[in-house]
Amino acid sequence: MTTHTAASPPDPNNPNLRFLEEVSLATAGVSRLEMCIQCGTCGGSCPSAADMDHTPRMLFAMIRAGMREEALRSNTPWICVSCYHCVVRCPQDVHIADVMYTLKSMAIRAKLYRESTAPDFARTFVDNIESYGRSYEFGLATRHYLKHFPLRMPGIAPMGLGMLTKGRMDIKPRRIKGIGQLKTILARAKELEGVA
Amino acid sequence: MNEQEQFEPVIIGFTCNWCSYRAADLAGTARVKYPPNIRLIRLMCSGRLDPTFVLKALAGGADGVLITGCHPGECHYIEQNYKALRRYLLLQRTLKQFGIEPERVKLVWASAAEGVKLAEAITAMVEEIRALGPLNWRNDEGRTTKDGHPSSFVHRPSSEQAEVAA
Amino acid sequence: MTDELISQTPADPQERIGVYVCHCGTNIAGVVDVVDVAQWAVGRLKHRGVVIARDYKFMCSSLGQELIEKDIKELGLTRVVVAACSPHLHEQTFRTACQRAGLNPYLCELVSIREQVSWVHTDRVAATGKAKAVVSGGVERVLHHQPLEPLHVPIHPATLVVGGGIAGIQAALEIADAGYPVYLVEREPSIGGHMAQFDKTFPTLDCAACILTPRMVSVGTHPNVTPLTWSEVTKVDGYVGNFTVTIKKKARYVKTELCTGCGICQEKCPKKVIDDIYEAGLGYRKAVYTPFPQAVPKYPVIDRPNCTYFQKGTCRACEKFCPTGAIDFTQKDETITVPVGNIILATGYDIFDARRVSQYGYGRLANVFTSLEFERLSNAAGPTNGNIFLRDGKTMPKTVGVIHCVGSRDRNFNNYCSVICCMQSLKFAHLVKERTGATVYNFYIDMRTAFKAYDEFYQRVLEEGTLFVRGKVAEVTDAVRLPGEEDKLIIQVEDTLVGKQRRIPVDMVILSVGLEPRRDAKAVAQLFGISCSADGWYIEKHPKLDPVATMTEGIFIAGCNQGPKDIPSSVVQGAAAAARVLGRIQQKEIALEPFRASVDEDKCSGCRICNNLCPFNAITFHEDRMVTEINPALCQGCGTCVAACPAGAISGTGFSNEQVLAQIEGLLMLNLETASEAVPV
Amino acid sequence: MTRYLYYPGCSMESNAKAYHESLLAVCEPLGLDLEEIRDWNCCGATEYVGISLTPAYALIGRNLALAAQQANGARTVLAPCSACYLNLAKADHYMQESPRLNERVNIALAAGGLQYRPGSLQIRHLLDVIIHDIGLEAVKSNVVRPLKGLRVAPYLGCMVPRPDYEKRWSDHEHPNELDRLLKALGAEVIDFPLKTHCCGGHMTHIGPSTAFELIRRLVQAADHYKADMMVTLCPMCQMNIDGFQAEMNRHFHTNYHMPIIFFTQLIGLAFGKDPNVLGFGRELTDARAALSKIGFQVPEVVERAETRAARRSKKEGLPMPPPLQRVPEDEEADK
Repeated sequence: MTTHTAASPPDPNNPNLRFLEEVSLATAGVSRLEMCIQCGTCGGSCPSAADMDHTPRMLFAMIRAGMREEALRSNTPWICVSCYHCVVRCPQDVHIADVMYTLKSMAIRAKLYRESTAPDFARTFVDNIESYGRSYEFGLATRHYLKHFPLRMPGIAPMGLGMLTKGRMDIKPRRIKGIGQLKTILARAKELEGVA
Repeated sequence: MNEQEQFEPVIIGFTCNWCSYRAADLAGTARVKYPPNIRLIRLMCSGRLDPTFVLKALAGGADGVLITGCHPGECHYIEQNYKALRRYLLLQRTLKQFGIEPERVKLVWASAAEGVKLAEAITAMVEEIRALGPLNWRNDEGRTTKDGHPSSFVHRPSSEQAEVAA
Repeated sequence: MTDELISQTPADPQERIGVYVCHCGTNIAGVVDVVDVAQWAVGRLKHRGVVIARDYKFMCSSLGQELIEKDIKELGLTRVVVAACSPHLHEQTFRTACQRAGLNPYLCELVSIREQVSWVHTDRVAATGKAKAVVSGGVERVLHHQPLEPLHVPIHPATLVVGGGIAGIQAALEIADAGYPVYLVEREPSIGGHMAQFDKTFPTLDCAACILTPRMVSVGTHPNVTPLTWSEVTKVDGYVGNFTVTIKKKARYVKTELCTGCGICQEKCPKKVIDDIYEAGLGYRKAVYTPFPQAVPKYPVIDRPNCTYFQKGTCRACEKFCPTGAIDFTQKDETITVPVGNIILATGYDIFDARRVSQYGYGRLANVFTSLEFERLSNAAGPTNGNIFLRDGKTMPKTVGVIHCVGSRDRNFNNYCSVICCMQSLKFAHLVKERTGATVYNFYIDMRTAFKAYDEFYQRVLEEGTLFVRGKVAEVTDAVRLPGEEDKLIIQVEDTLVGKQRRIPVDMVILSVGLEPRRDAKAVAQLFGISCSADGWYIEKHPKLDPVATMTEGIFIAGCNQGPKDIPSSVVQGAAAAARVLGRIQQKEIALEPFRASVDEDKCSGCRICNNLCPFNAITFHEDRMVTEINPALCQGCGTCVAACPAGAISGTGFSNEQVLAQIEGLLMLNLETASEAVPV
Repeated sequence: MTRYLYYPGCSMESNAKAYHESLLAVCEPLGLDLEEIRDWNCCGATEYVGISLTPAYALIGRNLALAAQQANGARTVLAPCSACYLNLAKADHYMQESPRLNERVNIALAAGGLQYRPGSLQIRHLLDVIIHDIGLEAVKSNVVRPLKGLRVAPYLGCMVPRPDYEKRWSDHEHPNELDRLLKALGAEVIDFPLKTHCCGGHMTHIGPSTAFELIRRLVQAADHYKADMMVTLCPMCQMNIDGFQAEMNRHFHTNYHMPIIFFTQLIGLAFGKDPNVLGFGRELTDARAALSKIGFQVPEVVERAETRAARRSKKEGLPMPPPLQRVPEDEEADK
């Protein structure tokens, strides 16, 4: 697949001009990002667009323009709720949701996204999985809400209590038997990804 | 002949007058580059492809044969390319029986607009055949060259150059 | 098969071959050592009959051609090989040159060393080597060429036009006006096509009926035109100049010789049917009907599956009230055959089924309309008498959204641009404004207003205050989210020029749906022996230089069956196809390339393997003699039967087995190996 | 009984226990033989892929590898949770599409002594299996207590009908499968326009105001259509709409009360199962009032005016286009 960065003067020393290609390569499957015709189907379909810094379409234009920093600082990928409305409606079959995941991981690595709630939530969630092999809602919720939403605690406490009393939340984590095997697999995967 | 020298396969390509020959023309007009190892023959339709042609080419020293035609459903003779497809599949089986790698014969659909695609297919095929090595399958009726190598002359543009110069 | 494998090209030193290598300025000479190629040809291919080889700056120039002519005359050349550009460019040029010098034109072979050598390779040595192989292939092949004469077939002066829309009407009128007979076949009860459904036509806003009806009348009453409505072509036999077409005339159940078109039967018929075709499903007709008042011909038809008498055995209201006794329930379908020389297909298009884009709610949300429905709404002869009303049939919308590109430019549906939608959407905006004063939004991806006076129309609609939003609409919903959205349709879209998502409440949504090939386009293509693209559009002989001819001689296409287009372009194509046909008719006969297959009856074993292979029905089997015969006028020269014949009884001129096998040998330069033994160099 | 490899996913053991319990209760009458994948791990939800690609797919890959090992003839992995279903399906799909990803995931798996050949399993959602393998006829034949009078809003959420790699659903926007199933159970099903809209996903935890707005839209629309309850097939959707409804109401100063339960719970009721084994009562937004309509003992009867949206008479105005044929004729006739 060939991808081209848009109009900017060709400067082989400017890595930002390869940004689109870079994003494309880091995405699962074929991203088709270079096929975007800027029609706005994604931005129109997005249920959370109102809270985004940029609509997905604008973000793609920025990627094309090589605006690496601005793109990775955008809150847009973090507001994406993975509803896949844009994905199935996109007239060019761009794999928008997957590109959003790619941008999140690139932003984490480049340490460019300033807001910490979303990355922290993801990190804690993943840490739990890496330790137990299963998600651990009680641990996740208590840790996350104490750190990021202390003011929500009074409001959310009855719900948490309800979840506990109605048997919908375990206080202790569940651990899979093959956690050692899983850890080995994930360690190797991280090596391959270069994030070990 | 130097063993280290890169093996240059010879490939005969069959094209149809309406799509793939025009694709080859388009590759030219657009100056798309591909290796010179392929030599094309124009037929009116891929349906004209007699399996004999392919066997003749392989027996005569070609290392591979590329069959090309209009995309299924776009044949200018309505549906004759489907017949080419059927013959191609049959041919692959026959080749296997002869002990020839079926990958030496390829079928590629290329519309008149797909010059780049055709060029890419040719490039890929040359590399594949290069990896397979020389075929050396031919009937030998008085065909060996002076150095005793059955296909050296045909295969090596460089040695051919030398011979002409001589 | 084995025979041919071991057979060596018979050397035919009797032939005298000239080889001409073109420099094409530096186009070829820049990469290929043309001088070396020429010297090599005359040196190494001498034993193959090459008596002269020349290189020249531009072989196709008149001086270059004269060089060949001179050699033919002075050196007595019997074969010519030109190594230059693609045969698709200059094959005819060099054939004509040979002919001028008295050599049969088919004894000339043009091989490409430009498109297939110098333009695609960079290594001079390798490119020169390949050029030699290509020349050698040409020399071997030309040895097996035979002198051929073009085929001449007479042209029947009548023409069949299939499809009575504006393209077909135009074509029929042009030919009829020139004095030749035309059969105009239309499967609906009236000619007129989609254009008859429209209200206004862009960009001039002429009333469609006002400009179309006179044409319909002219073609319907023209002494040279036989209109065959309510009819379909069922079979096509024969070949260019001499087709025999079988046409089914469906029973009208109305004696046309008695009917005066008074319309009383339609008034009295008790059975109301939703009119899916002419009224786009938005209005009703009766079981006996003419689709619209200006229909040509004026005679109605009885729609048998919906007629109470035919279904239940009683009623006959139409018969009772008909003042001239024209109703005839006993009529049967009738089949006629007509001889024609040429055929023009103007079979039109279908519209994209908007229900497939489920997020736009068509079919679920009442006030979402398609463009064709809107044409009927705004048409004074339509179900609302030209009032633009909501689906309730009485409320005028205060806000209207027009959505462009519905089903077009979308990989989920059709990837192509439907060409007419931008202009039709602008027309709708104008009509809504003019008739209702409503606020109109147009939602577009790109505004495509190419062609004369189109962009000016866009300017005019801008001036009128239509609000344009650049963005492909994401969804149309009736789910209320914000105040002010109650009882509205909400259009949710990213206004891409603002960079924000907007929700725009409207009363009516018009979907500007794209054009698609007719649902039966492939079957029709097969019937006439022409080809379709994967989408289903008919393929023209050349996309630029031969847009109305097809690969099948004598069959032409016009209008939207070749791809989406507007009325002016359809009319142009109708006229162009007519001009091509008239040219044929006036020549009285046509010369065909003599590349045809023929059967050697002595070799034919009567196995019939080839019988079903021919897509042009050129092959017939003679039971009496147990041999197969190929009709040279029907044969298009594809060669499939040649390749299939197990007895080798079929040969194809121009592309014979000998020619191709020899070319293979030449390309592999097998002939060089025996050079020293065969003929002393 | 048809055997399926069963991937429950973390939610089924915790917040979506009601889903799990009711599913197990209806397996037998539905003829489902579920064999749990041994020692399965979390699918990573929507979080892991946003951190790094290969580990996220290796995490899913372990489940696929375990399932393939255990397959023994069964090729279908059945997942009741939307996110799990999508993650498993997506990993299989992208490993087929991208040789690079496939290679990396398998190198990682090999470190744990596992391997997975993409395409060797079919990943399917529970609803798909019920509709297409079991069939509505079989469902109907088990209905002993039709849910007559219960007005439900079918709610699928996002990740089951989209992106739909295998084209198993009738539509991405307005699929009819859940509607048809609920109709087969005898319920009154509204044409819920937001049936595949988003519940907010994990945004309830990271961007609450964004999430509350999405929850409000759904609850408001269901209320607008006078639904007694929403019916879902996704643990995340249930959790957000059920658990966060109170907080959402406080956020917007609204007073909605829209219960949401799992479709398997309704299947159980219609099949005459004891409500106590179907996980009722675990919901935080009380569903008792709604259930009282179909004859369950509840403390107090909540009256609900049966005011339907006025329908346009068929004869009036201009005709509508017929629906695109997606539902088999015979089923339509049953309505």
